[in-house]
Amino acid sequence: MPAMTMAAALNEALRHSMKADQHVVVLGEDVGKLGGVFRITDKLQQEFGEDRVLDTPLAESGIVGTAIGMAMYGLRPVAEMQFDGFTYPAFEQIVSHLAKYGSRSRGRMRLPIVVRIPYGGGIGAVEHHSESLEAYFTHTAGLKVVTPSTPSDAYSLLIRSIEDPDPVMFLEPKRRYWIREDFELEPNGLPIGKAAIRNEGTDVTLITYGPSVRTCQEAVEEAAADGVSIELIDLRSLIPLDLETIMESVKKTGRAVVVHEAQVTGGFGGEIAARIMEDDFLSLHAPVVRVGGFDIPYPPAKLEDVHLPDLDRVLDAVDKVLNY
Amino acid sequence: MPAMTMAAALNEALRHSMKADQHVVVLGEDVGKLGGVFRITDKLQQEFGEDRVLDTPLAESGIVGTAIGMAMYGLRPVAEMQFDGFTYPAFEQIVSHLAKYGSRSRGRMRLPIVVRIPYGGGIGAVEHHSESLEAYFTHTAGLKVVTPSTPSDAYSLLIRSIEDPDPVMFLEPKRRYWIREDFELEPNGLPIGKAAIRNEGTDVTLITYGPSVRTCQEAVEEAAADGVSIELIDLRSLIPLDLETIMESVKKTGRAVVVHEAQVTGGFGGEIAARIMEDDFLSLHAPVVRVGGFDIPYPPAKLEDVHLPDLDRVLDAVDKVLNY
Amino acid sequence: MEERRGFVDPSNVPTATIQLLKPDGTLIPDTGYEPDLKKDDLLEIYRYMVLARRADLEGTNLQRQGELGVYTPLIGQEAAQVGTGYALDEGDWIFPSYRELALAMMRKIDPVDILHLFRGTWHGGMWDPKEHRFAMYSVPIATQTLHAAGFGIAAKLDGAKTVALACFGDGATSEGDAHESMNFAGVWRAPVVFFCQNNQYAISVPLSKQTAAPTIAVKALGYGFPGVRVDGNDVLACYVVAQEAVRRAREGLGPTLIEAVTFRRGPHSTADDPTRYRTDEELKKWEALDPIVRFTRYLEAEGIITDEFKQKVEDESKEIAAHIRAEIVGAGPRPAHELFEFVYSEPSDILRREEWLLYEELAGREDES
Amino acid sequence: MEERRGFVDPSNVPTATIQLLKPDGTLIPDTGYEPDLKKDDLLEIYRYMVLARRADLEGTNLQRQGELGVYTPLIGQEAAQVGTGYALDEGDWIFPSYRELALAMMRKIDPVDILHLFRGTWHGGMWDPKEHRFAMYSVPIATQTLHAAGFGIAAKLDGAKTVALACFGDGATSEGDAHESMNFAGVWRAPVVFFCQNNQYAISVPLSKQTAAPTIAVKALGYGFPGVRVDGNDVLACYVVAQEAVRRAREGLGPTLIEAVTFRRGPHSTADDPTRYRTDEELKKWEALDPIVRFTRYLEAEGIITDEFKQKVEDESKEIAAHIRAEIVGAGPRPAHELFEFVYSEPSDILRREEWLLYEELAGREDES
Ligand SMILES: Cc1ncc(C[n+]2csc(CCOP(=O)(O)OP(=O)(O)O)c2C)c(N)n1
Ligand SMILES: Cc1ncc(C[n+]2csc(CCOP(=O)(O)OP(=O)(O)O)c2C)c(N)n1
Ligand SMILES: [Mg+2]
Ligand SMILES: [Mg+2]
Repeated sequence: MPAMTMAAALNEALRHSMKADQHVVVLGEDVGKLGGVFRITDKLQQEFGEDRVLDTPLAESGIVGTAIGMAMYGLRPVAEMQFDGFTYPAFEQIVSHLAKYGSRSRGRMRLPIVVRIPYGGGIGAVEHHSESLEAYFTHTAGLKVVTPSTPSDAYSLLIRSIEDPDPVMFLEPKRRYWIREDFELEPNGLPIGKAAIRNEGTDVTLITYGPSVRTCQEAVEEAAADGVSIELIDLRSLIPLDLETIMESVKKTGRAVVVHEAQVTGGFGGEIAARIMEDDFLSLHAPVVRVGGFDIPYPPAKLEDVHLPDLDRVLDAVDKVLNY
Repeated sequence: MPAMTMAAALNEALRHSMKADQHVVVLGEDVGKLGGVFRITDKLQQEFGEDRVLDTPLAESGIVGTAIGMAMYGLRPVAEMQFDGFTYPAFEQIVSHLAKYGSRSRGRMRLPIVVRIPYGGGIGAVEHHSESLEAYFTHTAGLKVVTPSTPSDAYSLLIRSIEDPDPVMFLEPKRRYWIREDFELEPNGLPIGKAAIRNEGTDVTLITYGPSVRTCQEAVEEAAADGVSIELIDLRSLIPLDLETIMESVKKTGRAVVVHEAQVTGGFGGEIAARIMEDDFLSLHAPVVRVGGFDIPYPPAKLEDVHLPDLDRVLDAVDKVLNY
Repeated sequence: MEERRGFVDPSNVPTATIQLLKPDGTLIPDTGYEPDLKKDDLLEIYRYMVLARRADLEGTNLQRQGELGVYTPLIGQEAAQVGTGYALDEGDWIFPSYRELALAMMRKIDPVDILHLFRGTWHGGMWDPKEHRFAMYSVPIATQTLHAAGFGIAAKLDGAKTVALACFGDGATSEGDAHESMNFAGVWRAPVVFFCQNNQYAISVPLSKQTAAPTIAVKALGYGFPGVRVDGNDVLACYVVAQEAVRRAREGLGPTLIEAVTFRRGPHSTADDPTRYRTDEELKKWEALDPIVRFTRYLEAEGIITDEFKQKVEDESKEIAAHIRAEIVGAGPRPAHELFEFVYSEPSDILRREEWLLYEELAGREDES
Repeated sequence: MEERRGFVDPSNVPTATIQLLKPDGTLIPDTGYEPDLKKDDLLEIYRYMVLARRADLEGTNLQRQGELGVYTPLIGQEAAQVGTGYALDEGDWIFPSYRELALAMMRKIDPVDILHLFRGTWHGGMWDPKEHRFAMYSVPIATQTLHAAGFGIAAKLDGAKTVALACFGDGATSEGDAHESMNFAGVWRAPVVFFCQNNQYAISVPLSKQTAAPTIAVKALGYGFPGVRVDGNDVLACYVVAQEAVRRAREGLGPTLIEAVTFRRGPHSTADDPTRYRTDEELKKWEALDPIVRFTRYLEAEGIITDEFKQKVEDESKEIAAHIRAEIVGAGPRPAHELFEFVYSEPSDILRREEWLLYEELAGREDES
C-alpha cells in the first residue's frame, strides 16, 4: 500500500478499533462533522454514526469525566483533547479519578480509556498549542503514557492502547502528523511498554520519544558520517518504561543522552538520567546529558526554533558525553 | 517568646503581611469564620474584616482565577487550597495563566500571588488529602515553588513569598504544622532561592525539603551515632533551586541522597540527581540515590507508614552510597 | 417570569418547596402528588431511615473512640436520601459523594465497607461497585456528577433504561464539574437525576456565600431541563419528586435537578467545629424538623406502624451497630502487597521492584523487633 | 414562569431578543429604549465598525499571504463589540478572548500589536494592558472570565466604580470557568458585565450541541443576576443593553449577562474549513443581516451621515490597512534574550545558564553559515 501519514494511520487505527469492538466510542470537541482539527477522526462519524462519535460541548473536564462514566457503563471511550494546552481543565479528572479508580475500587472498576492529545511544538502555533506535558502524567501513578514516533507505530500503539484495560494518555507528536511511511495496516509485534531500537550503535545511547525521534535520527546519520556510532532508543511508552532495553544499551556504550522537547527542569529526561545512574553507575564513562527545551513558557512561533532541541543541540550533547 | 508551632507561625506571617501592606488579601474555602481547616487563617477575618479575608465559593479554579484578576487590579492575593489534592481543578489557571502572564505581557503584568497548599502525607487522612504535588509545579516555568520545614522558616518564607513580585506556590508540610520552635518573629536573612544547611557533614550529602527534613534530621543523628557524618541540605525553595549549595556540598562529600515523599518516578529527586551528575560527575564516588514514595496512588491511612520514606529507608540509602 | 425591558430577572424565580407532610406529620391536602406507596413500602422507608441513622451514629462514635480517622455524619439527611433512593430501580446506578450512607445501605452495602474508608483501610470503600450499582465514594467535590452524566449518556446511546443518580451538595454546585455535568447531560437528554442535598453549609460556608442564586433548582434552566425544590426532611415529598424525575429520565425526557432542602445537623466531619460558624438556634430549629420523627408521626397517625414493628427495627439497628463495632474495632490493615496490586491490571517492572524493596524493608523491621 | 407541580420549566423561558433597528435600518417604535447618543457618538460608532472590519480583513489577507501563522476573523461581530464597548468608560477594563479586535481598537490599541500575536512574534500581544485597560488576549476558553470576576471583586472591595467586561463566546459557556466566574461575581455583586458573543458556533459545534438551554441569557438566573438577549447585529440595541448592564454594575447592583446573538461569518480561524459543517444558506442569511449595512442605512435615513464622512472613514481605514501591512510584512522576530527576560522578575541562575547555552548555539550557527 502507498505511504501513509501518521494522521491517516491514527485515523485508520480508530476505524480498526471501532470495527473490532462496538464498545469503542470517540468523543471530543469537533471530532464529528469536522473530523477533528487535525482530521484524526475524519469520516468516522459518517461511518459509525453520532452514537459512536460524539461532538461534545467545549469542556475538557466534562470530556474526561463523562468518558469515565461511560467506561463505568461498559464502553471503551477514546477522548480527544483538542490541543495539549487544553488538557489542563481535565487535570483533576485525570489525576484524581482516571489514574486512581482502578486502585480505589480494588481492581473492580478498571477504566479502559484512551485520552488522545496532540502535543509538542514545531508547528508555528499560537500560545497553548505546543506544550510538552508528558511529565505531568509520568508522575501520576495509575496512568500509562504512550507516544509514537512513526506512522506504523502510531497505528499499532493506538490500537493496543484502546485494547488496554488501563487508562492510557496517548500523546501524538503533532509536528509529525504528516510524515509518511509505507507499512501494512496490521498491529506490529511490539506491545506497550517495549522500546524500539531505531538504530544499533556502540558509542553512545541516545534515548528519546515522540517528536524528537526524527530529530535524533538525523543526528544518528550525521554522527555516523563522522564515524560516531549511536544507538537510538525510541521509548514508545514512558509508563511503563522499558528500563531493560535502556540499561542493556548503556552497559554497551557507557554513555547516554536523553532528548525531549519539554523544558529540562522536571522533565522526564531527569527520570531516565537518574535511573541510569542508579542502576548502572559503574558502566557510565560520562554523565548522562539531558537535552530539552529551556525552562521557559513555550515561546512564540517566531522563536520556537531557538527553543526546540535541534540537530546541533543533540550533537553537542553527544560530543559532550563522548569527549568527557 | 514561647515556642510556636508552624501553623501559628504561618498565621503570624499572614498577619504581619496584611498589616504591612493593605493590598494583601486572603481568599479560599473556609478561611474566614472557620479560620481554615488547619486554622492557618485563624482570627484574620475578625481582625481585618470580610474585605481582606474572603470566604469563597467551593471552586478552586475560581479561587486562583479570581486571585489573578485581583492581582491585575493591584491586590496581592494569598489564595488557600484547602488540601493538596484539591488543587487540581485550578491546574489550568495555574499553568496557563499564573505561570505565564508575566511572560505573555512582556513583564508588564506581573502576578504577585501566593497559592498556599497544605501538602504531603502522614496525617492519617482520607484520599486526596496527602498528595505531594510539587513536581507538577517545578516543571512549570514561571512559577516559584517554596516549601518550609521549620516554624521560623515558614514565617520568613511566607512573608517573602507575599512580597515576591512573581507567583509563588507555597507548599506547607501539613504533618509538620504542629512542630514547635522558639524564635523571634522577624523574617530571617535567607531569601527565596537559598537553601539552608541544617547540618554540616563530610561523608554524604542528604538533600531534602518540606516534611522530609525532619525525617532526615533523625537520620543525621542516627548516622552520627554510627560515626557517619551527613551534610543535610534543606532546599527551602525548589524553584529557584540553589544548585550552588548542593554542588559545593557534593564536591566535598562525593556522595548524595535525595529524599522526598512524592513517588520516585518523575519526582523532583530525579531533577536533582540528574543535575548533580551533569554538573560534577567526577566528584561522585557513588550514584546519587533517590528515596521517595512508591509509584502508587497515595495509600490509605493504615498503610501510609509503609509508603512514606522513614528513617530506615533514608539510612539504607545512605549506606548504599557509602558502601558503593 | 416578568421581563424588565427584556431582562430575565432572578427576583421572579419561584422559591416554593414541595412538601407533602407537615412537620407534625399530617398530610397536606391537594399537593397534586399522591405517593403510590403501599404499607410495606412505607414501613421499608421507615426502616431504612432508622437503620441509617443508627449506623451513622456508630460512625461518629467509632471516630470518637479513635477507631476511624474521620467521619462525615449524615444525621438529618435521612429522608432526602431514602425518599430519593426509594424511587430508583435496582438496576439504576448511584454516584455518591461521601455522605451517602443511607443510599448505600439501600443498595445492600454493608456499612462496614463504608466505614473502612474512614478508618483508612482502603480509599473509596470496600464494596463492589458493579454488584451494588453504587460507585465508589468520591471525595473531590462534584467530580462524580460527571461520571453520572457519562454513565447516563452511555445508557442513552445503548438504548438502555438505566438511570444514573448524581449525588452532590449545595457547595458542590459552585464547582465547574457540576456545571459541565448538567450541561452534558442536558445536551444528550441523558437519564440522569441530579440530586443536590442542600444542607445549607459547605463546611463553614453558608449557602448565601456559595451562590447568589435564588434557589439551586433554578440552575436547571441554564441547562435546558426542569428543576425542583423539595422539602428534604419530608420523605414522602422526596419520594414523589424523585419518582417524577426518574420517570422523565426513563422515558427519555432527560435530566432533572432536585434540590432537597435539608440541614447537616452534625459537624461537616468529626474534625470540624461547627460552633465557629453556626448558632445553636439554627441547629435547634432543624432538630425540630427531624425527618424520622415527622415520618413516624405520620405512620402512627395513619395507623400504619405498630410498636412491634418499631421494636423490630430498633433491634435490627442494634444488631447493625454491634456488627459494625465487631468488624471495625481493631481491624487490621490490608496486606501491603495490595498497594501494588491494583495500580494497573498488571504491575510494571518498576512497581514490582518497589514491591520487593518494601518486602525487604518489612523483613528488616521484623528483624529489628 | 409557569410551575408544573413545583418544577421550574425551561420551556417557559423568554427567548425574545432586544432589537432597536430592523435589518433595513429603520428604528423600531416603543422598545422602551432610547439611546442617549449624539450625532458625534453615532458617527464614532460607525467609524469603529468600519475600521475594525478593515483591519480584520487585513488580518485574514496577511494570513493568506503567509505573514501570519493563523488569524481568527471578527467579521460579522462588529456591532456586538462596538455597541457594547461604547457603553464603557475609559477606565473600565476589558478582558478579551482572541476575537476582540474592534474592542481593542476602541481602546486605542494598534491592530499591529494584536496581529503580532498571530504572526508568532509574542504570545498575548504587544500592548501594555495597564495603559489600555485591556488584558492580554486569552486563548484557553473562558479562563479570562475569572480574571474579570476577580478584577470586579477587587474593585468592589476597593470601593471603586470600575467595571470589568468579560468577553467570551457561546462555546465558552460550557466551560467550568465560565460558571465559576459568574457564580463568584454574583456572590460579591461585583461590577462585571458578562458579554457573550453568541456567534452560533464553537469551531464546528453549533449552539444546539453546546447546550440544551433555551437561551444563554437565562443562565444568569442560576447566579442570581439578570440576563438579557440582544440582537448582536444591531449596534444600537447592543449599546443600550450594555449601558444598562454597566449602569447596574457601577451602581453596585452586580453583574449582568448579555447574550449578543450574532454570527461568525468567517471561518473559526484561517486554519478552519467551515464548508464541512455549515451551509451556504446559513451564511447568506447572516450576510443579509450585516451590522454595518444596517447601521449605515439608519444613519443615512436619519440624515446623520454624509458621503464626505463615509469617505473620510474609508480613507482612514485604508491608512490603517497600509500601516498594518507596513508593520507586519517581513517583521523580524523579537530578540531571543526576551524569552528569558520575562519569565520571572529576575532570571534564576539556571535560566541564565540556559540563556548562555543559547547564545553559544546561536554563535555556533553563525559560524557555520
Ligand atoms: C475539589 C474539592 N475541594 C475542596 C474539598 C474540601 N471539602 C470537602 S467537603 C467540602 C464542603 C462540601 O460542601 P457540600 O457540597 O455542601 O456538601 P456537604 O459536605 O454539605 O454534604 C469541602 C470544601 C474537596 N473535598 N474537594
Ligand atoms: C480550554 C480550551 N479548549 C479548547 C480550545 C480550542 N478552541 C479554540 S476556539 C474554540 C471554540 C470557541 O468557541 P466560542 O466560545 O463560541 O468562541 P468563538 O470562537 O465562536 O468566538 C475551541 C474549541 C481552547 N482554545 N481552549
Ligand atoms: Mg452542604
Ligand atoms: Mg462561538
